[in-house]
Amino acid sequence: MGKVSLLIDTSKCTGCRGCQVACKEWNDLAATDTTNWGSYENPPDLSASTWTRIAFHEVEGDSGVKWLFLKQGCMQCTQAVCVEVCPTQALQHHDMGFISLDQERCNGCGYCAEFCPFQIPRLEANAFTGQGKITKCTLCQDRVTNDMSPACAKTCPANAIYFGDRQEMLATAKQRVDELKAGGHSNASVYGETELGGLGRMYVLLERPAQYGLPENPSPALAGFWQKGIQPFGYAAVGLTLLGLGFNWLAQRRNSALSVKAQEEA
Amino acid sequence: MCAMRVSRRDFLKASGIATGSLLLPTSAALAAGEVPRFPLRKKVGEVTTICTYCAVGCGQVVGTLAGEVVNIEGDPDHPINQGALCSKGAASLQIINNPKRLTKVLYRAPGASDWEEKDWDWALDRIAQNIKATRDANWIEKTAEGKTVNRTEGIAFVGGSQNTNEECYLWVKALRAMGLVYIEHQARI
Amino acid sequence: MTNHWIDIKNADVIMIIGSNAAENHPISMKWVEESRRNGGTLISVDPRFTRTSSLADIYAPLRSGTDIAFIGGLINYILENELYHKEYVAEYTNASFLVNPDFGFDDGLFVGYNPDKRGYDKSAWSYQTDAQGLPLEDKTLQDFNTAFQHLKRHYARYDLETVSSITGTPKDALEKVYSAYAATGQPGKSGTIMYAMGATQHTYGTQNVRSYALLQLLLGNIGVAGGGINALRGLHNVQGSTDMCLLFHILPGYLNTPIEADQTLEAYLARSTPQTSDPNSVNWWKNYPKYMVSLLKAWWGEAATTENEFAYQYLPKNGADYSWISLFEAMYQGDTKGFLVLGQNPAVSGPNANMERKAMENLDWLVVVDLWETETASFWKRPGANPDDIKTEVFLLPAASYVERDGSVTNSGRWVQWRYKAIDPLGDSKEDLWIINQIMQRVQGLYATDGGIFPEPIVNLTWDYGDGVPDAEQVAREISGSALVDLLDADGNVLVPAGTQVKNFTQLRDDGSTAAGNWLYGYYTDAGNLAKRRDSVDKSGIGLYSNWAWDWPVNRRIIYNRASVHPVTGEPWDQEHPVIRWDAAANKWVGDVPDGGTPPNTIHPFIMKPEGHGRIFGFGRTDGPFPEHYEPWESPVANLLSGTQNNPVFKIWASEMDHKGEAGQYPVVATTYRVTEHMQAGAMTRNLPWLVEAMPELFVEMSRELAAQKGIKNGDQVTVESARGAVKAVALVTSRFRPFQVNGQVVHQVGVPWHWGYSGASTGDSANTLTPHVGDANTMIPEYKAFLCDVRKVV
Amino acid sequence: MQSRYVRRFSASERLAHWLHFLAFTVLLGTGGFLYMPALQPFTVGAAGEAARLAHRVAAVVFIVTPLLYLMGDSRGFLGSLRESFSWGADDLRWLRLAWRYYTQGANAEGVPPQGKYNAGQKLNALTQIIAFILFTITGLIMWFGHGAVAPAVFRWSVIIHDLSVTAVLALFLVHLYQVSIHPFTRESIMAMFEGVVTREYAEEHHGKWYEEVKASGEVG
Repeated sequence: MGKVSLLIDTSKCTGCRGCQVACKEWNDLAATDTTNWGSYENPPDLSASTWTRIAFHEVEGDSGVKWLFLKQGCMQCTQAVCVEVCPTQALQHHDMGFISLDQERCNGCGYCAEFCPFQIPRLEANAFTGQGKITKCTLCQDRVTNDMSPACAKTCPANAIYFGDRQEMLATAKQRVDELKAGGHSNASVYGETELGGLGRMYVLLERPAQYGLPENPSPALAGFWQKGIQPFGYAAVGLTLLGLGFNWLAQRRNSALSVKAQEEA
Repeated sequence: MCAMRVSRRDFLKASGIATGSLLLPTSAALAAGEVPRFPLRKKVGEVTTICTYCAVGCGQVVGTLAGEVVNIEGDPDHPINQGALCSKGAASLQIINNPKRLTKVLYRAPGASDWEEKDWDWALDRIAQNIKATRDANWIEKTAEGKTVNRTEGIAFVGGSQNTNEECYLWVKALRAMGLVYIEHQARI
Repeated sequence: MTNHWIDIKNADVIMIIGSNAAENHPISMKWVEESRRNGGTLISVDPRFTRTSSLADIYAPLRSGTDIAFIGGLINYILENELYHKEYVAEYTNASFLVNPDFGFDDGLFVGYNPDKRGYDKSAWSYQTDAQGLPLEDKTLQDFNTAFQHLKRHYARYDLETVSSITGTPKDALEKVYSAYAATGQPGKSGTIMYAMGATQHTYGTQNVRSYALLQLLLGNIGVAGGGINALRGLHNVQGSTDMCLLFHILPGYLNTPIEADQTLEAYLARSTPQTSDPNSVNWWKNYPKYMVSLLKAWWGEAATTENEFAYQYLPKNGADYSWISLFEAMYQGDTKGFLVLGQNPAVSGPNANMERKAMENLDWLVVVDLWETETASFWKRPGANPDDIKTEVFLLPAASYVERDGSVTNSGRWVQWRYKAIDPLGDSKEDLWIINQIMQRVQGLYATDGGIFPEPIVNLTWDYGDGVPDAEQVAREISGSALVDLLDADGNVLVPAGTQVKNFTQLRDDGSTAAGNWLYGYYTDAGNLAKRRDSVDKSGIGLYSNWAWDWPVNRRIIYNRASVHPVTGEPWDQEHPVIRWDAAANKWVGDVPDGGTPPNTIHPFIMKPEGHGRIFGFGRTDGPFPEHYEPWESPVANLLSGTQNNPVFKIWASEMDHKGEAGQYPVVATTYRVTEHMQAGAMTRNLPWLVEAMPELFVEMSRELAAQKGIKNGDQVTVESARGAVKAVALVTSRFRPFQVNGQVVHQVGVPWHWGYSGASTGDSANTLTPHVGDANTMIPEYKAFLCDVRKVV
Repeated sequence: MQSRYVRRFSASERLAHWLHFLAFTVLLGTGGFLYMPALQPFTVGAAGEAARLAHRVAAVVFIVTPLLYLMGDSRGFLGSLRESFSWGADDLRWLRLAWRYYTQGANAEGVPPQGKYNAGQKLNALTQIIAFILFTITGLIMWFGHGAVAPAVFRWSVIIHDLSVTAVLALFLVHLYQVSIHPFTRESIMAMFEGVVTREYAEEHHGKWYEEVKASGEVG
């Protein structure tokens, strides 16, 4: 079956934060204590109890001020670093194209949180024992595998969040970007078509990704190095050592036999 | 209770519309069990209502379990919001399940520094007595020029925009019958 | 709204002015986006660059309180460039009517002004009429005395330069807005105006709205799909509570409250029922007696007889303005002893809140019905108050939430929609119907047993809702109306059998044979409860959804829709978005429920006006037939257009707590507003953790320039102070607010949301401690949206 | 009468060694769960949480043991440290001829006599010291640095931690082989159980040291 994707059209987002609250409502996530820090934006970051939120970016340009809103959350990468580094398979590629999370399997190692190029998964663990479970947007894995839209997509008042077949989402995104460019938004682009093998959460951006705080060229960073370099290297090093020791044992036995023989001969 | 039941089929059918007319994975494929499913966290909703915030009048579905509300989300069949809700509407569940909700009649005696709990009967009787006493003591039957006006300016009323039409109507009817003229509400301010 | 939410999608141009729809009516953006998807243009006019502005194709900043200058300039632009819908203006509006030659205007004042009374003698604000009393017309619009020529002369003064100097809007932004919006004057094009409290909360708020109406009439945008003048109402049933008329001046269905002069029903009806001698004018309000008598029968039943004027004398007669501000001024003076508060929070929402809170200290008793312990309920223990000194007896009654009771609510598009009870009320909380039923039964009981002054209206009141929770549908049936005896048609056939619901208000009668609590609300007929209808299929093609719920009046989704078609042919101006169309073959209208079902070219479209025409010349208002720019009560600048600084008509109060701020001490313009995440006075949102998390604290938005001048950094704690109070808030320093260039002077503006108070989970100072106790000249809506303040950093 | 044995490790040295050994093996095991996909069942859910907790407990022992040793027996600790850092021509030569030493024995041709630790042991000790420092720093970063340090710092910590374990594990295996399997050297394990080695062993494998011990008259 085909992959699904979210498509977030930032040119339509009103920053109402319906998605932010609907996510909490469906997933039973608690509110956190916040203060106004000179912005509409709150909570100030994703967290164990905030899986999606709107980041507000005020940008001054030649044509006046712009207020850009970006819905943050799991990018559902095809080349998913979190899945690669997860030792427990708590994070897995789901057939529908998102990264599912089974908290029962998670042991709280937090590698996914640290290796994610978008810093999406969050671990709120006991500082001493390290005990905790990873959290992240699962694309409402219970809803989408039961024929429903994710809570955020369903609740979006402005039709800024689409959900559906990824190829169709991509076509919609490209068409929208063409429209925006024709309307004078020369920086409009699709984000997520090819990034990390293609994201299951794509954006239509009005401005450059950096203006929304998105990495221009997200990469798995050291995750590949770790998984594909260091670990095999470790096995090789240990294997070679054992091999060396084996040779050594054989060699000394041969020498010992020779020396015994020499003594006998003497 | 006479409640509009939303069939699951209708709900699912319409939830596609709610996402900007797009495009759920075909239910056939899912029904065939091709992908792992996760059980739904909660009941979506079976009773319809209208959001209690602004006057767009968005439809909501309310999911209940054992007499408690477990979920409120947008009504996908509703032509205005098509399943959508803003941050306030999406937070509606916390209106119902909220420790700050009043659950007792509270009374503050003149000069008292705190509330005390009372029962309804006591409070309602006392309110009715107050209304009568104040109305009768502040009754204007005629103006200085002798025009019959039959009103009281001693009692004022504000409110209603949070109420249903039927509630507003009964209040208006009762208040005017009691001779009140200071009747105002949110529409003025 | 003349139109409705979904209809926004049909608009070619959308002007959101005096509203921040994206933040306060977020779902409306679904339909704004739909319009834009089809090539529509979105204009946002706001002092501050808002979440709405962030989506707009054109953004124009304007200084708070200068809408009339802004729209006046647009009217002038349209007239100068002849961009108005000529046929529509000539046929459907009173532009062609000749105005009394005595009418005039000079230096900000219309003819007839009396400074001592702060009022107008409006006798010269009238039409010239012929012997039959019909207005004289010049369809060429060229006569000096036509309303059109008056209009032209009036707004000729609103040239681009002057408007820009008043509003502070850059000229290029003005031109962009004007040219985009004026383009909707072309027949077949539509423009809609979405407005809210940014328009109404001024001492000339009604005239702000009038200016929009005028504009829409000129462009032929009233009655058409994607047009209209659309008040985006704030609360889920503020439309219904207005229709039910929990307001001092009206009774259910917008019937006048009797005043002292109305000593008899006859006098009352004579004053209230408009007359016309124009056979083509429907003059709908000619039915006034039917609606009033039906109301009286609904209320007093058997006790309402022809002999006793249908119990008309049971109704109190108003002797003054009893509107909100007056109410609290009276309370402040100690004239009010008892106070009933139903789901409302005046301690936070009323203007000059310090005064309104103080006023409540004079009460003997207070009853608050609410879901929460509101600031109003706990006013006696508010910061700074000493409960020992406050002798008010307070009852706080726990009410059921919206999913704990049945009933209908009416949205801004007049859709009456049913809510179903999902669970029982929490704890000891009770349904509102139960509460009012219990109170009224007990009051009735007291008067029945103990007697008292003038008990008849109380003991004779039809009040038969049982002892439990009253059935909302029973009340709905009473509101909608029924026949008390068999209603016969002209031939003597039974039209409506006794005891059954009437089809709609056209079956109501003035002889006591029908009862209807609110003639406008015919939502419960023999077909059942129409508010429950859920047919989500739209057959109209323009999103009317005529079988979803029920819309007043008579399920008409777009009102004044007879103006959406050509007067002679009945063909829609806009063939793509026909609201109604005359089907000559079938000899009937198809589409929406027409405003009058007679064939084309038989009636004037504006059936609620006795002359049947939209009023370019609008003599009904207290403060002038044309909107004229005045400055807010508190303003840092002089009126550039005339020597009349303020609206000359609104009432100025003079208690010791009614202070006026001067620009010397308070140089900064301030406005109040709402944010998406909170509702009104906040009880419904400040107690919800998810919403508090998203928007935790009171803030004040200001420009970088003002912040620099005041030494304020983003995130600083600051004090905002007016002549009436001060609030502490977090400074939100932003490029979204810009200083205004007003006639060569820099005017700074700040904005404060008004949701906070001292009760609930998230507390903070109330912005309404800053706002003045003055209101609009017509409606008395307070001037929340433009007043003076100063800001300083808390050190 | 001259004893057959020469004292090689004090009780505190032995205690420290075995504690460290214990901690290391626990760390190795629990860390390995995260490292090796084959061991995944041990990492999932509660088992994994327990493993991670054990890793932390062992890490504390691992870090604290040398410090306790330093406090309890600073002379011995510093002496061993000094020994590990003092390298001479014989050490380098020994290293060149290490294969000969390990296949033909300490008396093989050209293998120079060694001090208390031979060059291989010194190399092991140095690696252990460096790895200890890296383990501690990167481990603490991974333990307490969640969300506090830049992701890159964390990521590099994981990599350095793993590289360190690779190096240490290789030497650990060699060490284990030496003291338990290799016929020439396995006798030396006695030093870690009883604190002594035979005079013959000392003379043969650590000639220089044996001479020093003899000269100091401490040979009991």
